[in-house]
Amino acid sequence: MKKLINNPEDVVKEELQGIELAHPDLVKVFYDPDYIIRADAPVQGKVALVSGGGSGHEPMHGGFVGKGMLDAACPGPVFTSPTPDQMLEATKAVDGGAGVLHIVKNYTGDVMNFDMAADMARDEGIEVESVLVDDDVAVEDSTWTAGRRGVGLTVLIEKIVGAAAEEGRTLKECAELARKINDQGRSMGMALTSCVVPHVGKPSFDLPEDEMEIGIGIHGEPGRHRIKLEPADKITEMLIDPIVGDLPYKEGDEVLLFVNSMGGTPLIELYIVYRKAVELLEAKGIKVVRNLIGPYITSLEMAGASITLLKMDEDLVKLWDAPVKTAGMRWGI
Amino acid sequence: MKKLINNPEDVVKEELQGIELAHPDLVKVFYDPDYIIRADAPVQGKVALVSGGGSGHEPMHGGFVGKGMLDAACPGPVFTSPTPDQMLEATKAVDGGAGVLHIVKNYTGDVMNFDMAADMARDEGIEVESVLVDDDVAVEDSTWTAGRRGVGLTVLIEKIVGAAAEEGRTLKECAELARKINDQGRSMGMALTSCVVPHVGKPSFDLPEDEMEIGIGIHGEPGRHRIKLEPADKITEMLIDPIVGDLPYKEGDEVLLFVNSMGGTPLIELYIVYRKAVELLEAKGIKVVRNLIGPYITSLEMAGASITLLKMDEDLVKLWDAPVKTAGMRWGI
Amino acid sequence: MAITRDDVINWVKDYARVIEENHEMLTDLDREIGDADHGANMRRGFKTVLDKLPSLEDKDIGAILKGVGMTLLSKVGGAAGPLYSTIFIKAGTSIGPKMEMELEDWAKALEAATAGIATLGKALPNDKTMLDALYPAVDALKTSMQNGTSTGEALLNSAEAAHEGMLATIPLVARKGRASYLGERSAGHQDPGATSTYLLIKSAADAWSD
Amino acid sequence: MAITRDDVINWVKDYARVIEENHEMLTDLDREIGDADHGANMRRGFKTVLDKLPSLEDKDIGAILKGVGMTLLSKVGGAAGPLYSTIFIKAGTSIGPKMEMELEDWAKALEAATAGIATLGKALPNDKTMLDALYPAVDALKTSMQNGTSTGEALLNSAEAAHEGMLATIPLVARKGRASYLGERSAGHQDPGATSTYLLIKSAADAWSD
Ligand SMILES: Nc1ncnc2c1ncn2[C@@H]1O[C@H](COP(=O)(O)OP(=O)(O)O)[C@@H](O)[C@H]1O
Ligand SMILES: Nc1ncnc2c1ncn2[C@@H]1O[C@H](COP(=O)(O)OP(=O)(O)O)[C@@H](O)[C@H]1O
Ligand SMILES: [Mg+2]
Ligand SMILES: [Mg+2]
Ligand SMILES: [Mg+2]
Ligand SMILES: [Mg+2]
Repeated sequence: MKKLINNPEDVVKEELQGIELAHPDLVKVFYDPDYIIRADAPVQGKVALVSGGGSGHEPMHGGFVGKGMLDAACPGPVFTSPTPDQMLEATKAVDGGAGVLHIVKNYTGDVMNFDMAADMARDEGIEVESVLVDDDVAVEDSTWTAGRRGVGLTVLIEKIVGAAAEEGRTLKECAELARKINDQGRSMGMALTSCVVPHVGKPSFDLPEDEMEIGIGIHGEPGRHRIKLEPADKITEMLIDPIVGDLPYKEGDEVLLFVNSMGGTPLIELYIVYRKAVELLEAKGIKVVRNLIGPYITSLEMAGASITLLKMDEDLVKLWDAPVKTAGMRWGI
Repeated sequence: MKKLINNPEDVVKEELQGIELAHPDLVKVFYDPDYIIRADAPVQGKVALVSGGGSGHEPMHGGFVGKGMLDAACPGPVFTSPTPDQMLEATKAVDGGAGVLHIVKNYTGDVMNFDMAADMARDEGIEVESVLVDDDVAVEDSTWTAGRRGVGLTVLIEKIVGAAAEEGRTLKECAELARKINDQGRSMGMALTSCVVPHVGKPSFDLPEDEMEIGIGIHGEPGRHRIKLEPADKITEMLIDPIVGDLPYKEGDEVLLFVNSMGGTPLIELYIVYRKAVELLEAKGIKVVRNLIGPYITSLEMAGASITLLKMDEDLVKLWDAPVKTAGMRWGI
Repeated sequence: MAITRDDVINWVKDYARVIEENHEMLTDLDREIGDADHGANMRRGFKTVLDKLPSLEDKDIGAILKGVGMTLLSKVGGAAGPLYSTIFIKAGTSIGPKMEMELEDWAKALEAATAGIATLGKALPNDKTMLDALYPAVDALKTSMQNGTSTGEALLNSAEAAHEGMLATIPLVARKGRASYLGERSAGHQDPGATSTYLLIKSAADAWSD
Repeated sequence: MAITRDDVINWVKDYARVIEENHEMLTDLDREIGDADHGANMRRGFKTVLDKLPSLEDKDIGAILKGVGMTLLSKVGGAAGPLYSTIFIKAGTSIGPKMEMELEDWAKALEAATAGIATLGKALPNDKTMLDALYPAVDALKTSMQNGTSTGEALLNSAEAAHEGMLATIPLVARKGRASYLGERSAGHQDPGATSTYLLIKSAADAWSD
């Protein structure tokens, strides 16, 4: 295993120490239970956004804590959902009296732990709403299964709803907005290489030099199927088509196109994918009005990319453009 | 070779097309000769900053074109210096009458090509100043050799001098500022893995699973020496000590600490390195007053990191904090 | 023959040891069809349980099990955290403030725990989860009691049943948990959670039969 | 025996072919001690040169060589771009508007080119660069002429000398160019630029001897 780490057990703690040292102007970091909050939390009268999940997806979620985005993030061990006590402490720390919105990616562990935390917080008299993100079209949706995973769309929800909360919208409005975005957004990802979970020390899956995984999640799980390598243009098509067909996105739709690196894929390749994605969407009469390109929701050092489409409207565009000041996403301020 | 690309020959062209599609608000892209300029270039009365170099270092330099940073970037083929005609066209396109500053990383090819371009531009009546960046302490400095490489400090020079130009400083002042930064900044890098140049298709060097390269450049060249893997804390020490000892940085110095990913190393590891770097510097009485953490000057998908230290003063801090609006670096606007 | 508070403590200690010995195997199973952390999660949890045990040793069985459950909830994370803490909390609640329990108490407790998991995780039999080890274990206990088998026998039967339930997960296509994301590709792999659950039942049998 | 304009064109065409055949080898040498692009750089340049040649064929030798040099300057990039364009431009300037040249013109041209490279790159002999192939080639031409050797002989001697100069770069520690960053580690590898330069001299000998 080749990583710039010390003891695998200390990866998350030492990362948090780095974040604490690097961004005192943006965040405060707490340990045991671990959570990160806005430096100016609680913001009185503002709906507070709390998210969290396993570590290894940086900059998500800790890098998205700050003005215009999250009020708190709860980092679990690498790829493992955090625990209810972390979420409870974070929720209490950021509640500004207007209620707290839990943004939960749809994984069994995340859902169970966040549900318990929400109940505990309510018992302590805090108004909590939870929204589930499940945008991964690689997984068939069914009431008989765990359902779809929450992936790239999570980043967009945290940014847009964060702006709405900053604007003074109510907890109910923020929750509805988040659910609306979840309804209008879809994602799919692929991997060229596996990642290595620090405490495991070997690749989560073994991928031959001439093969790739299509339909992967963000936890180093293998994808839906494994096929021979293809050129970037073909791969982009393999991601765009299922996404567009699923909602479906229609001619005349205006979308935000998010091309994400799984961690090890450099920017130069993302632009090549972005180029083809725009070409494919335009051919379908779908207009890209906003974009995000870079490593925002990753799987450690995995090489690969994911594409997220979000159907936009005036309100969403305005909220997307609103100022945001976090370590991982910043503009307008 | 596992990459999200099509024909290796088309990597740079297709990347530029992606940038053109993604950031029309920030830049204009030209082809044959290839160069990227600010969307609002030429800015009348402002000193224009032009840089460039081989591709494969994204976001540098194309991602740094925009308000508060570069006016133009000239991308060569992967790891190959661009040609004088690109630099000449870019220089002519952005000259706003206040002269043009060429920011040149100290590589034989870059220097020769930029020198020729500067001469041609002067022949056409454009005032051109050139500054060389050579901050890599891994290379001994000597008049008998090609001298030190320009690496991480380039990013900081482009940001800070970009702010100075935006502020209305003269060509002479901008050039002096750039040289001052170059005098006060030092860098060193290491690699956990090699990178694969697209048209080569195999690793630039072969590194066993238990070894790393110390003192690498940004073109997939092997480093000064190859040693067994070490924990992140030890590696950080191997980078910090030669840097601090070289200038040298002294007790009481205030510095900007830049922890850079070579491309394949994820953010979670950079924060672990940052944490140790701060600890080591504080032990030496050196105060970190600003920082930059992320993949800003890369070698394709190479796993590894580099550290850059820049001695700061009031003026440099003010210019660092000044607004910047580019695809690769943005704040305050 | 009754199961005393000390027997319960010894069971928890023994299971912590079993996890320490098997965490890599569990993580490896999870690597195949999950996210390669089940062993690490269980290990983190039961290491802390061992630290906490001294403060529980003078309590009644119900309190001990609930204490273990609370510790797991705040240390394990993932799906296993809430699930395993539910097992211990439900079992503890079912047994209540006893200093020793009969086989019947244990059977009721395990049934309550199983019901708790089913409610929390909304999984059905053959969804390729822990439940596929738990249901057979509970059944085995009940039938053993109806046949008047000895406590030791009954516990061994439940462990045997859990073992078969664990193996039966191999051909299944997962419908719950991370493995469900693999669809058909999840078939042919043994469920990590069912495996750690079998080890839990087995550990009780080892600790209590003789 | 004189070297005609057509001979010069054939030389350029032959060298383009040689590069096409050897670009992988050149890039591989550069991978060892540089940045793995020398072959790709030369190939990109001479592909374009071939496209441009028709527009040069009716010009004099000086103009043809300068035309080739300008094309290389705008296509090759890296260090090799300015260096190789200097070779052709300096040589072309030295020969001037001739339709055919004598061995002496060629010797003078190559000497001028070598001086141009030395000025541009500030390298000295044994710095492990192209110069280590060029200097011996020029010397060989001169001595051959003093000894009144035939044009063909002289050209073959210069190629032979360039070849030895190229091999002599292997043990050297680079002091110029990217290889210098490797310090001691650059020893034991043949310089890519010296190699492509030997091929250039060799190609002239092949194209012009008899
Ligand atoms: N809905 C569910 N009901 C019951 N057990 C479940 C459910 N989802 C997952 N599990 C169990 O949890 C195990 C995985 O635990 P673990 O790997 O620690 O958590 P995570 O899946 O969050 O990484 C699975 O092997 C399965 O037995
Ligand atoms: N200062 C110099 N003087 C003469 N030749 C040089 C000098 N620097 C480099 N070279 C030659 O250039 C060759 C490398 O060319 P190339 O790889 O195409 O450019 P780059 O080094 O920019 O990638 C070296 O092998 C060497 O022969
Ligand atoms: Mg997990
Ligand atoms: Mg090069
Ligand atoms: Mg797991
Ligand atoms: Mg080279």
